[in-house]
Amino acid sequence: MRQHSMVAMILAGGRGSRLLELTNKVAKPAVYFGGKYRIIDFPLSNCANSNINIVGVLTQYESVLLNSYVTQDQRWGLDAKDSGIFVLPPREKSEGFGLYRGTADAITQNIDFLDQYDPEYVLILSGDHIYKMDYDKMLSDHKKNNADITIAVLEVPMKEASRFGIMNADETGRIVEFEEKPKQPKSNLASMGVYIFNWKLLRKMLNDDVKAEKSSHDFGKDIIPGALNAGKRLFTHRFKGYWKDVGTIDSLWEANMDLIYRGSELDLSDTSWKIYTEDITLPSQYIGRNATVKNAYINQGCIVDGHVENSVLFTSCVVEEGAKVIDSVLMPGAIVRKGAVVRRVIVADDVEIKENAKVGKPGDGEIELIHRNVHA
Amino acid sequence: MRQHSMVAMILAGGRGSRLLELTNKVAKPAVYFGGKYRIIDFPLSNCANSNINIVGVLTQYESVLLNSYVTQDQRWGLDAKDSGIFVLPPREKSEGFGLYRGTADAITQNIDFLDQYDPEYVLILSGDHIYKMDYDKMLSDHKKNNADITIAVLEVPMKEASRFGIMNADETGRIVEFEEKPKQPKSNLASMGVYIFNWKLLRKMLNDDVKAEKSSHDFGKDIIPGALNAGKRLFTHRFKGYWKDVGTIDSLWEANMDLIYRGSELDLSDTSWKIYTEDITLPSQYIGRNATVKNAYINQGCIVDGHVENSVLFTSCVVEEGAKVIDSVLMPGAIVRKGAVVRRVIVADDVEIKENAKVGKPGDGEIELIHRNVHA
Amino acid sequence: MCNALGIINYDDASAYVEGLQDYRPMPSVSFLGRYRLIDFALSNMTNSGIKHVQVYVKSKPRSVFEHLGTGRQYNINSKRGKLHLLSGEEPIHSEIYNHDITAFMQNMQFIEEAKYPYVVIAPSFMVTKIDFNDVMAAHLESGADITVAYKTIDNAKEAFIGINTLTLDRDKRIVKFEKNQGKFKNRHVSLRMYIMRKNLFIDLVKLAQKTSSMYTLADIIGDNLNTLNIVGYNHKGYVACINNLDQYFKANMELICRDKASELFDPKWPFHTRTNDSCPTQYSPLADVKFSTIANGCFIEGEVRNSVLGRGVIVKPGAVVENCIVLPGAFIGENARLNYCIVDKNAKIMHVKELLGTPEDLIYVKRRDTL
Amino acid sequence: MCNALGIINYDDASAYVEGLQDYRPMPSVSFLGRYRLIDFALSNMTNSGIKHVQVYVKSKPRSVFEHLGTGRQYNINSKRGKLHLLSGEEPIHSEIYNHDITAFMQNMQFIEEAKYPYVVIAPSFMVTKIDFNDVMAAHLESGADITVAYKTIDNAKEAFIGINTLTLDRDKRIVKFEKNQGKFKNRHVSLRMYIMRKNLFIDLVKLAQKTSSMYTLADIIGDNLNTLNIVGYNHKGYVACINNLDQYFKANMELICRDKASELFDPKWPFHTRTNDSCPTQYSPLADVKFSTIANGCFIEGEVRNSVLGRGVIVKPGAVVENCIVLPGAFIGENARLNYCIVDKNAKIMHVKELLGTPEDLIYVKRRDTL
Repeated sequence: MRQHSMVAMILAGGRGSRLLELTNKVAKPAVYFGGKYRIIDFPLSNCANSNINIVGVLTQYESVLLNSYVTQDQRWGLDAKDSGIFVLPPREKSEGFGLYRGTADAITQNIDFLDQYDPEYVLILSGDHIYKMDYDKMLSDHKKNNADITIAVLEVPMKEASRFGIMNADETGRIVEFEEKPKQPKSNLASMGVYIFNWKLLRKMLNDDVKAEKSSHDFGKDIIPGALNAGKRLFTHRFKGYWKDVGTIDSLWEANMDLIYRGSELDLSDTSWKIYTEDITLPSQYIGRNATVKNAYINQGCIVDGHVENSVLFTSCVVEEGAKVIDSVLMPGAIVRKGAVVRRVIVADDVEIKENAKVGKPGDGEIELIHRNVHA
Repeated sequence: MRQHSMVAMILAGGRGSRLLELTNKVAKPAVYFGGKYRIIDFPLSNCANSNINIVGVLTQYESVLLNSYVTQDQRWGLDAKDSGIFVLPPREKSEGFGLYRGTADAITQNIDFLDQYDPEYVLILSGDHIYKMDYDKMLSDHKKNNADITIAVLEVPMKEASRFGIMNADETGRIVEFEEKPKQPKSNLASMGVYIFNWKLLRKMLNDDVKAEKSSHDFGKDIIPGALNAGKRLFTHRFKGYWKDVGTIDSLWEANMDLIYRGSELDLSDTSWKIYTEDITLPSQYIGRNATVKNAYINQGCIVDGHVENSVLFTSCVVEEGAKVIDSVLMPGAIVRKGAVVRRVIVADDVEIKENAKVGKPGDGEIELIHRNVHA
Repeated sequence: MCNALGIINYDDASAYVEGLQDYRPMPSVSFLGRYRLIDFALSNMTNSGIKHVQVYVKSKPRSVFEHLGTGRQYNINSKRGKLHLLSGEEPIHSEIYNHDITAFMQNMQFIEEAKYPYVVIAPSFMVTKIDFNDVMAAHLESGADITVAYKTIDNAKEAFIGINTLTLDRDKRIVKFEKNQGKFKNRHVSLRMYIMRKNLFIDLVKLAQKTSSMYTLADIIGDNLNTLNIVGYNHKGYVACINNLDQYFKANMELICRDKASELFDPKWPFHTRTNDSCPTQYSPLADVKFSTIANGCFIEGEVRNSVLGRGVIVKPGAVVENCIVLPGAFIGENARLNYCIVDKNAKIMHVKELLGTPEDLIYVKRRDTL
Repeated sequence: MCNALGIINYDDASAYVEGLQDYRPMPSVSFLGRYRLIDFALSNMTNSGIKHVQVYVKSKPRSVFEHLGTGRQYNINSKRGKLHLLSGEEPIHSEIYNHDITAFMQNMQFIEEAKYPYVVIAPSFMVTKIDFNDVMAAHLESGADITVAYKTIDNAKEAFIGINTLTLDRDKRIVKFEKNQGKFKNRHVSLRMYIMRKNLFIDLVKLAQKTSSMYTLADIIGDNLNTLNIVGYNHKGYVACINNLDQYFKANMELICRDKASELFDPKWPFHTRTNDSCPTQYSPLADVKFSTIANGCFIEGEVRNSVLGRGVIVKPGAVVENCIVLPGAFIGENARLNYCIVDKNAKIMHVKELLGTPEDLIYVKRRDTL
């Protein structure tokens, strides 16, 4: 069946500890973003919109919520007969039990899963990134270039290039060199951690890698350089548009703020490339008689009777009369009581800012995460 | 929502090593049974038919196939908005990683999963057993008895009772004593490993058990005896009907044979309690000009032009002209070529019995498992 | 409540929302920005544990089919349960014969085959939260042949016009049905929700057909007040009877208010609907919104007061939307002023700058119209 | 093939399966024991990668709605793709106006809104395996305005009666359409499958309506052989044109044969259908079955020869079923002898002991009948 010519594998095992208490009980891909979404909605929706039917999600750390979240594959339309989202945690085998030792090892341990579908191509994704991308177009490039491996790249400012894995490509887009976080970058094309592999080749490389004693079993450190050295055909696929790795509280806040300007590159109102997420059974948002709402991004179920400005309100937040929410992100169920003032913070889900309490401060300092109730 | 007043947890981590090569690459609950089913279809279908919407499946050993199988929850109708089948393997937590150390520990490690649904009752099941049971009726009993724990029991022949966990109950059904494999059984009411717990009580018992150093973290060995000692209200729920634990090749063969007599207690043609399974896209079975088919149970996609007698043929088996299949079970895709004779065996999936080859022998000896192609 | 077949009955001539209903049958009329009317009746049934629901659709079934799908979003198990959409399968020679009894007769086979001893019947135009387990419990306790849910109202002069009022004796037995002509203020009004044994229901349907080819279910129940023990069930709580455009408007408006809304919306009793995967609503620096209910996916740069906005509505700078119901996908252009309007789906107010209705004289803008 | 809207067209007057179709429209006619006719057309489309399919249903849409559901079993992604069931939304004044052009006009909005440059049109009564990617490739290569799939047959005297035959010039351009009257043996016959730009399709539909209110799509295409470049695509492989009861019978019978069946059934090109969760079929010690196709869930204690048995058919001891099509759920009682019969769904042969038809004179037993 041509249905499964490309299977996607999403690496979603990361802990994301720089997101502090937000990842205490959930893995990073399950962290909330954008008023109603979780981060992993982006790669999953991209897959659905790119006509990919089979998606494996490789989990490891605190995955109960993530597992039960992605398993509901109808959210992304991936519930047709020959479609599905499959959670792939480490498991016990007759030869014993092993955690995933690296990104490549996570795929190696699931070769049997991929063999079930016998795809021609495997798409490797990260569960941590926010972007809209048509993987089908990338696959067209891959085929056109007769490539062994295609790596999605994005232009970054030259001065930031040394924070990324940098691809040096010739004029045809063929990669001639790969440098992980180079001190003197030769180009500004950064790898997005999105790879298309010919499955037969990848299968062989993984089976070799698992035996290599010095390998750290990582795509960026071992598999890609190895393929380059072996003279394989590696090509870049240029991505233009919004892309963000929300690794810290600051960058998570920033990415949310990016949304409140219509005309933002990440336009979530574009119906030709919808981002799908959990279907919430709640009435529409209510804006009260005393509310002032300016420059805000607000989701269903919210009740706003106070002042909301430059802020993102997730599902079911409450901002009472006289309360002020400025330059902030309120995660689902957050409550800001009468007279409270909230500024430049992320309020974690179900946290309550009690009457007349004040959190955060103006200016341009670091963004604070409020993860416990705050009293005046 | 009253939807989730009872959540089911299916223990499906067992390896089932007495099923030999059948469980080399799949966990026991995923082993084939009954012409088109897998063993775990039975508890899952029972749940769906008993109006249970949320089912957790606790996996550990070789679970890729089992995970991707049960995740397709539309097979059991459990794909409504607030329904779902959730795979729960061991996972990494901030305090480290641990395999499931026992049946009770598997639940303990998923208390957070259960807390998401906050059920009143938790139903604990095994993924290894073949039977049709209305858990809703069992729950009615549980409520009527105002019980803390209800245990489904079945009458076994007295002489076999010493192989089971035996419940000694008073005339009201209240359990006064529990004996694991007693040498001198006082009753013939054997535990089926099907428990209903009040979730609050179980939650507390599990949290205590995890700290108990001597505990083996097992329902039968620790939790149930502990609850009895603590004076909790434990009641039996009498089950009548077909029940089988297919732990060995012989018992798996027997259970399959039980099906070829209509009027068998396990009537799979009863449309009021259907067993749901994978939806296979294949045409109907074909019985050829030279076929003789007597006393057989044959699934869609089979092509039979030889002699089939007292046998169960799974999906897509082929029995060529002049071949004989007697007293046997052919698992999906098994092929019996011209002139071959197959007797008293289980032929594993996709195995081919080549032309004129002979496997198995008449009589009443042990059933052989044919797991590799056989030449004449 | 696994022992009852749910039946969502035809809207009939007494319920008609002008304008809106030209494009869709009653069950798919948009309500409160993100719902369709049928969401309430169907969620009440599935939340009550009813597994098998038949929805009777009078005409133009397409929109209902697409909205309901297989019923998954209402928690109907696709294997054990069933959502059955039924409409007249035979051509109807005249609209006067197109009523509930005809539809039941034409689909009698499916009613007979359903293996439940009871039926629970409800219409799609009564917006309320009701647990049919409670009605069933009352039904079993009273030993009635039929239990009819009713509500005691004090605005019968304006609302529930054309709906039967009940006269009850002291045992709650219904002794008289009378159409509400709007003459009195305080009445007990039927919610057109019935519980009875399925066999009795079938008998009544057949009897109705024999009696007159224009008889409805309500008619035949009315005929049998003496022969059957028909008892009222007093349903408390919010009910909106959406049987004309004014009541449609009024119900939308009054549910903006949190106090009213909280009588209908209870987190433990969710009203399900089909998701549209809209993003959150965006308020520009120019937005000025007060006392309104706003669905997802809107982009608001203008002023909105005392209004209900459906999914994906766009309000451009300088526009003023007051006392309006704006259905999904509508566009309110720059500087347009709307008051007391109902703007249907995907309509565009581009060129006209003023649409000023009054509470007595609402302006209705047609679906996909560009003004 | 993500650039085409799929349209499964009305059956029209040239396709009518007597008896069976009284109870259901063409798309839901049972075929080969476990399929419905529409499974073939729809699977061909979704297997070809078409994401959005409109199915036009002439009348009695309920059974089609229930069979297809949301299209999930045909691999239509419920978010990105769409299965749209359409039927005439307006009352049709006379059956002669109830044809495909009327239906397209009434649903023009949905055709216009679909964002695909091409349309792929196919009927539900042609049973075949066809990859529309191949047809599209030929269409693009030839530069034709319309590509019409056809088949070259040598049994035009019996089959494809009433279907258009084509005359092709040496460039495969179609120069003439002519109804097959059964006069000749060897013909090129239209499969009523068309590929063209959506805009051209819309223009043709509008033109047809202007030309005559009885014009069909085939008519208007026939009118434009000179003005448009209309090219044939020679489809090889098995095709059964199920446009009357004899052809229905013949197709079922000939597909018992493995060689024929393997021309249609290819593991890489699955025909999807709605599962019924039937258990495997059981053969008793008394069963005697040869050269037959048997669906799941049957229980066979009698003799079956050269027959097609649907799901859940019961054949009691002593019964003999020969050259028959037995539809799902039928019951063949003890010692009943059936030859050349079509037994419709859930019919019961209890009291009658012989039903002996002939190849020329098939016996049809009505749905749910007890004989």
